[in-house]
Amino acid sequence: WDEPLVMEMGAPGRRGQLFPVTEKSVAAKVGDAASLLPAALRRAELPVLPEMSEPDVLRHYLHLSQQTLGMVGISLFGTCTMKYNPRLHERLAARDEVAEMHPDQHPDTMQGLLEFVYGLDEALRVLSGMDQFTFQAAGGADAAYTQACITRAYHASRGEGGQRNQIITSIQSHPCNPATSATAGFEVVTLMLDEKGYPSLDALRAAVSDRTAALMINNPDDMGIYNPEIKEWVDIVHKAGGLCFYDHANFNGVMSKIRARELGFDACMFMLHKTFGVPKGGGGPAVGAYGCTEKLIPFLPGPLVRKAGDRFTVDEGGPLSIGKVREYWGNIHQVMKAYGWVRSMGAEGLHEASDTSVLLNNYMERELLKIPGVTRSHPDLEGWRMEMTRFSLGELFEETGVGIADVQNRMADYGVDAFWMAHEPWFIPHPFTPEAGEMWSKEDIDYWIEVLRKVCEEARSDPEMVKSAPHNQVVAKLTADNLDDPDRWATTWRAHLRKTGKR
Amino acid sequence: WDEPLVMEMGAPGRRGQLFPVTEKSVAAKVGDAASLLPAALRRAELPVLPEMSEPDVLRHYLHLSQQTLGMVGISLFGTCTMKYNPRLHERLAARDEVAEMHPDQHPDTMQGLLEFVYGLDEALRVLSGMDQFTFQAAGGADAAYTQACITRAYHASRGEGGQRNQIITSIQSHPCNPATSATAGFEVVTLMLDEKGYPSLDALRAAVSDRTAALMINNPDDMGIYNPEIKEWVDIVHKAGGLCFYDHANFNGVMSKIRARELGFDACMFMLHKTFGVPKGGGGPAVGAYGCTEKLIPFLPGPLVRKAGDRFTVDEGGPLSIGKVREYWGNIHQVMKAYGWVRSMGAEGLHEASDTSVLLNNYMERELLKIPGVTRSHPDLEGWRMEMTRFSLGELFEETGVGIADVQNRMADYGVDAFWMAHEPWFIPHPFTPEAGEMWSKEDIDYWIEVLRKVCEEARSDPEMVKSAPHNQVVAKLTADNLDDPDRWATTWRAHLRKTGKR
Amino acid sequence: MDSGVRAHPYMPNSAPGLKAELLDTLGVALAEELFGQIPESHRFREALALPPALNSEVELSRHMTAILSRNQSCADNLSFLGGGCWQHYVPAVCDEIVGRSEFLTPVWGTPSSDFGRNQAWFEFTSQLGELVGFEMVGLPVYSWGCAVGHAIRMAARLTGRREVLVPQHLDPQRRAVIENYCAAADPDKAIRLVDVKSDANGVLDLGALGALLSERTAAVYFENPNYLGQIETGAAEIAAAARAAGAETIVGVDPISLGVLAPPSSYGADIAVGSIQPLGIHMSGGGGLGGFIASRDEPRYAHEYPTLLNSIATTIKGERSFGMTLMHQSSYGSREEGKDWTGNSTYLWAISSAVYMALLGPQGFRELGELIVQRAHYAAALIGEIDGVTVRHDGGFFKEFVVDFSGTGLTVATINERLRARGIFGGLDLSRAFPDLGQSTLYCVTEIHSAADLDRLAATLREVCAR
Amino acid sequence: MDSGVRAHPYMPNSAPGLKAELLDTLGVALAEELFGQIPESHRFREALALPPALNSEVELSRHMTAILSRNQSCADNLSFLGGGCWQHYVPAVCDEIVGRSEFLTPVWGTPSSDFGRNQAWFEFTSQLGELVGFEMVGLPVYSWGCAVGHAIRMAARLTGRREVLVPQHLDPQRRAVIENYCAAADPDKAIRLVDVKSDANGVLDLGALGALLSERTAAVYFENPNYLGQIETGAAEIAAAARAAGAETIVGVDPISLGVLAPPSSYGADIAVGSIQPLGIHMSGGGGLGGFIASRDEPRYAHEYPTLLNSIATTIKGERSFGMTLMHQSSYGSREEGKDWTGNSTYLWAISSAVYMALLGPQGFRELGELIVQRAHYAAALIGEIDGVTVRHDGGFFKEFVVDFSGTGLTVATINERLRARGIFGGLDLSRAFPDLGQSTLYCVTEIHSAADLDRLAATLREVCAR
Repeated sequence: WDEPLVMEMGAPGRRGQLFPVTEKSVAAKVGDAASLLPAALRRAELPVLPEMSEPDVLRHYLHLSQQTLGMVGISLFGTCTMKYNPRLHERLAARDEVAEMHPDQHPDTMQGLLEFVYGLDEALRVLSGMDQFTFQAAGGADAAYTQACITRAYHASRGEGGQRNQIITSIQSHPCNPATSATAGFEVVTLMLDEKGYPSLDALRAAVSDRTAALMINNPDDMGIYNPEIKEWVDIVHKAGGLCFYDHANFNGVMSKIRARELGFDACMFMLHKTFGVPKGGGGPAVGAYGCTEKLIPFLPGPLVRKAGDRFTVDEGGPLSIGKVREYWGNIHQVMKAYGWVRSMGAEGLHEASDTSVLLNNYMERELLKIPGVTRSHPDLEGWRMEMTRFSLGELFEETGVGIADVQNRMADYGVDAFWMAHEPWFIPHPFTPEAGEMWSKEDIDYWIEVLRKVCEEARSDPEMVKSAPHNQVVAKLTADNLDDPDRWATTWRAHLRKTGKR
Repeated sequence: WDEPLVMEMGAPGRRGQLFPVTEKSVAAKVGDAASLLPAALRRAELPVLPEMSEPDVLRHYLHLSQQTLGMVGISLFGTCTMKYNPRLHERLAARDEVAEMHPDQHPDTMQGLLEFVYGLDEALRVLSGMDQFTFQAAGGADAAYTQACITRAYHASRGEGGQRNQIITSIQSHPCNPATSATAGFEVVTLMLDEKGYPSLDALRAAVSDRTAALMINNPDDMGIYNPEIKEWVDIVHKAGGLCFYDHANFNGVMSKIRARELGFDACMFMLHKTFGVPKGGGGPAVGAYGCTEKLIPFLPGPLVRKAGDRFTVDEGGPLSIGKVREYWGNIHQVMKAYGWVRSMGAEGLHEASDTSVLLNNYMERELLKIPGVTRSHPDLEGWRMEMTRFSLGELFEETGVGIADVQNRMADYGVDAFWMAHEPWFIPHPFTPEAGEMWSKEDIDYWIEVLRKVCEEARSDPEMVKSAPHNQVVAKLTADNLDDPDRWATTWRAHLRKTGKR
Repeated sequence: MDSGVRAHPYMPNSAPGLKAELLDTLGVALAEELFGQIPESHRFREALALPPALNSEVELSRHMTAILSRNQSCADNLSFLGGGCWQHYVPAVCDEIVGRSEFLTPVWGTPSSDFGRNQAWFEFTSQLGELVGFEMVGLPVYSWGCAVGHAIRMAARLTGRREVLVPQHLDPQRRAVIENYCAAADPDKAIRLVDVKSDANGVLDLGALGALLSERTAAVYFENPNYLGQIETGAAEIAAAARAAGAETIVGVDPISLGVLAPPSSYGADIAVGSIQPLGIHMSGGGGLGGFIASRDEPRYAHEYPTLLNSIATTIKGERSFGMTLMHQSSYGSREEGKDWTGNSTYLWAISSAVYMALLGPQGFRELGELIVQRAHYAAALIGEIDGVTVRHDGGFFKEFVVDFSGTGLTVATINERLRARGIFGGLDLSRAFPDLGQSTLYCVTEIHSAADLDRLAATLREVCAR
Repeated sequence: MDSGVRAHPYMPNSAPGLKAELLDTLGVALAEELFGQIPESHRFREALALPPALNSEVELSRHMTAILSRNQSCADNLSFLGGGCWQHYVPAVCDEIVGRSEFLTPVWGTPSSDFGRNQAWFEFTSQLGELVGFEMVGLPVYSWGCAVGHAIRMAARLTGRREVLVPQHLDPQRRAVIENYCAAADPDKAIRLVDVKSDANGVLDLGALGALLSERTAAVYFENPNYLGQIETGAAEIAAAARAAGAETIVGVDPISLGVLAPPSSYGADIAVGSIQPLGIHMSGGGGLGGFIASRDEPRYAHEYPTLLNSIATTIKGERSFGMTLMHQSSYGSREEGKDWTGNSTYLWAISSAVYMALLGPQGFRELGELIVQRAHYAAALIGEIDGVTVRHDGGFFKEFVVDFSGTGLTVATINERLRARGIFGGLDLSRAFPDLGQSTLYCVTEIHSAADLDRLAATLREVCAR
């Protein structure tokens, strides 16, 4: 489809949605609408929106959907596990008993939703060893922010609010950890990696002090490396008076194998849209499930669900609560889907999924490293990686000038959607981080490997072709034009028209 | 997607759907399944079906869906009005109150469905002047068959069963009219057209006799020609003792303008999947709404809905009823959608739709006839055509060797799905019959015209290219290999494997 | 915008300015002028007495939902209704796929533009062929009853004979459809149905069958499991006897049984028919019906199919594609000379069934069949323990079985009314159609009925049957 | 198949043979060996105390549906709850589009492979920009409250000031979120919220506001309509005063009002924020929330956005495409040096809103706005006629208004409980959050409430308020 922008479509007078004509009894009692609105605040000119019929709107967005590759192809988007999203859960979420629920309804009228919240809370407690979960955080980063806020409230409650203003993390942690810490008004102390792939205990010992508020760390990291000293880390931070937060974004490979509690953490976070089968929606609505031990429960944002007999009740949070990080319950319909996913998997299924994701990653690593030009981070580190491995195409680039983004673009031509490269900063050149997970068949994984092999060959035989990829997508790759130029960027059609002199 | 057949996919042991393990209490009481089945009738070898996981099945059929053009492009499939299918109705049909209804439930538990049936019946009575409708026929052809069965029963009830064994129709009627008549054991008398585009009154007078059981005729026909003598036709047949059935397949152009009753017909038929906004589903589930006057009501198949106070009751049909042409109520969920469509349109909307479909067709005709090589049937017939016009590309073929099927294939390259050519037999060479209807915007119609213009130009500049079209579809056109060769045809994978020596 | 006139959302050209523009192009003032072909005396000039338009979706949605709320569904109640439409579980993926706009809304295209849909259809016929054990499968017809009707007419054409033996205990709905397919305006063209009585085990009486077979017999039609739920243990004998008499054997099957029951091809059937509704299609008040016809892939049979036949084919580039074979013998190709007729059918359901069969696979069908057989027998066992209630046949059924309430002194109607008041839809009442069976009902048990459900049924029945 | 082990439907490689094959390839006997990096002392070796798996869809579906049946929805009841989540009608086309697998399930691709989604996002920002009258719109954030939090932080960075004036009557939920965004571990970094009181008309007291404005003021935040439903008639004066004090003006709007209400850009707002939930997104128990941030397209503002910014762009072939601008200033680009943070948000809802705005168009927004205003005032008029019940403000609201039950001698809790027993969810109880308003509730009336619904509400209220 050579699809126009919706702003360019339509014709005057067309309607895609009519509304009821105001009832005569209503109009008779209150008069016309204009008379009910303060003159100064009435809209003078109607917004410049398209005027389209319903079938035309539908068809336009059907076209755009078909122009989106996503999970219809193969997507091994690392650091953000791609999962099967059971369609049953979507059917359930479409029912009035979910879609048409107001979050402020009386608890007696939302016992079903509360049961899902409580049930998932129970399951995640089993999986983490924590004592209470909240699902208010509307994403993984928001859960990190929740931790930052709780850290703030915790130390304030102990009279150390002004003093403990540093949060320690590693350069390999997800950017949301330092970013949310900074937003919550902390100084961020970032530890660098040593040759083993994680910061040394000495570096940590040097970093802690009476200003230490918390440690926020993931393990394993995105390179598939597990820090075996993590218990010592937690001890060191605890002894310094700080809290320890476990960013469990990479939970998929270790589900049922390790728990935050046994490692000593005070809190942890799971991403329901990542590990628990909830669709990502191109970037949310998401849920960062935040769980903590007894000592932090008083600080949790409300509302929380409690069970009283066979009824569920609502606890709005006590005096120490941080209040809210987002209105209401969070993305509660996604909590329902995650609950369903856990129930369908059961303990054995979770165990199997973790096994499979690690097994497949190591299979992939073995096969990918056979491709000339592919290397991995920390090549000398022995043993199996976890559910991901950080690879590099630096050698290929040196040899051919074809970079990682070129390869990504070219792979899309084969129906393979983008891999994740690596979060900033990059430690190795031209990094890439595919994640096999448990939903892709061995055939899919073999196909993916084959596509990369082929593209690497193409990079040698016809580097220009790869550099100008994609060739089979809806549109070609972007120019190198500076999108950060204020005279060029345009996040709306009206800005674009002005900047290009068309309006 | 270079998509394999599902029969070629999967791996041993994969599962796409599990079922509950038989409860212990059940197994304890009845033993294992094998013991409950007669040994001789137990299946020896499992069926050779694919073994696939759920995400793989989903993805496979998503791929196939994306490889289907249909209404996602522009489809002016004539003689079978393409309509907008409101998505609201699909949401409603997915609700348990529709999807999980058994047709033999007690009427008290299906008052909602009965209300839709009754409500649509009422509306169609208004639109046709008939006295009762049934929706049991599962397609337009099935409604014609219903007529054939009722014709049989009607004459039998009057002691003329053996005698009245001829049904008269025109060569321009839809094939289902003669075909269902023949299936019901009638002789078919087919009238040829005269120069005005419809059979003459003389031809009809010559055809009727005391063997005449019924006339089955459409008007206007697919060429957009209205037979102004239709009232006389009905009179002649009635006087000869026959019934008159109005095949209202081409109702879209005359909705609200004419009715079966005023023309004198005893019965008529509407296609809900055609005129009344019900999705076609690539060929059903469909509904042929069959309506008749008082005198034929006793012959209708049951069940029928009656209203008693504010309750709806079920009438299974009396002693003269033809019984059933299809089990139960017919495609009752589609009846609901048609009801919703009529309610959303209202009298004014229906009037507007009829106006628009005729207006657009005449606009199209005007523009299409400007394209060199395009002619229309009965070129000298004056006046506006109805909602369709029968065109011909015979001149183009003479000039270029590019035939109508080639043009059809090439148009698909531009996102325009197939037009209908003409039902057999063809009166004019290389016919085509687009139908604009009311859902396509003027821009869509203009685009369609422009594509045809362009393809006609291509036929002159590069006929081979057009003849080898399509070029931008999933696959190329079929070879001229004889698909009717028993050594080649294969309606199943197992037949194909055997015939190609692979199994 | 013109005063008060609102464009209708379904009609882009109903925007007043646009319509005027089109009229101008044609040089007419009003659309009315375009209807000049229709004589004034034919015109209907009154206002259509329809209720006011609900052209706002918010109103329409509410109106429709309010009507729907007057239904009570088999999801809200515990239902044991079967007979010719069964409550099986429909996986969400089936709904997802048939709801895709690409499959839901089109009518017909070219083999290239409709490639994906045609492949899905081919996957339907291919998988169904594996279940029934036949190499030729047509695209679906309207229903099981219609499939039987067509198959009988095929047999009559194949044999030139006009008598068909059918079971005495046949679904009355299905039978009513078949009777229409067999009747003819010209009595010489009619096909006569002859009943074969059942024996004490609820299966065909082989002796009676043998006595009725003759050189007039075009076909023997029987079902497996039959309408009373029983498995026809004499299937092979019936087919052999029919063959010996020069008749065709047509077998009606519930395809969901074919993970555990032998395919009709294995015991001598010539043509298999049945319903596809159990294969991933919601009941929808009977809107989920669809029928199939399958046979050996021999020209003799192929040339009598009334259905569309979607064949694997090759493109000019050598790719695999799909196209219709033997189109000329359809009514589209030959009008009244065609084989019966065809038209819009239930092709969307073919796709749902294809998805269903692919999801289940061989192990799924086996597992499902075993589960159903066990649960059905469990239910029968519990019910049979109730005073005055008899399960007519001592096993040998698949998912349905006959329960006779004659011993309770109550009618089926009374019992079902009492059950309904307790949230249970009892079995199908057989007492009117088959007085020989007394106050009997046909109970249907599937994978949706847990042991707890069946326990509840038994307890409730015990309660409502008590004097 | 191994004895009794069934592959899980979500995991193609859990077929026993396949898993063994993979293990063989790696030369390990058990997957367990692959976890060698984890010290034994870290391992959790107990059985997970989870309930048994419901890995058959038929069981899972039933289990989930049974739980859901314990909810009572605003579809089954007549609800007047609003506040921060509103029951508007969601056109079926919106559901259809966001349910498409292509949009529903992916995470992120390249500008070429995700072209369609990026265009849909651009159509979201472009249409929302037309509604609010601003040229720069970010991709959505979690919620309105989060949008306000970010906007206030933007203003603080822009001005270098740390005090923000906010309305006294602000949604307590939204306020709780804002307070978190303004607090800081390091007290020097905190932003102080200062309340501006309302006047008798329920709008900001301009005198009080003027007195509070100072060179410390980073921004004035107000809403239009405000939390109590009133239209801020002094919007232009407030913005002018803020500007005079060197402060930014941040306006929170309900975008569904913008067919009839002036866009914030027109009365001097610098930054507009609000909820996108009313624009075609189901409430879903609060799961339908999403927030937006918009402003003039000036580098000064652009460089402070924490959101992703999806810009129109050009491909090497000159085609139109889309890409992210100013990515370096996000947390992905700059970790703790970035502007606040970003991550997964509510981007699927951006698509639903884009569809919604395209369906409505200018006339739809106008018509909808007029309908809501009229019905809300009608409801208020009826309610105001009930003895002891007062509508606090005499008009000047959009879709919500405050009803004070103090005169009935009953608490809001009691009244709402009585309403609930009659199938009505009464307005939001304001009595705890705003004791100054007495026994008040916030009633929300939208296009889903017909005149008959409002008549029923009034009649029922009259009944339950009677002594």
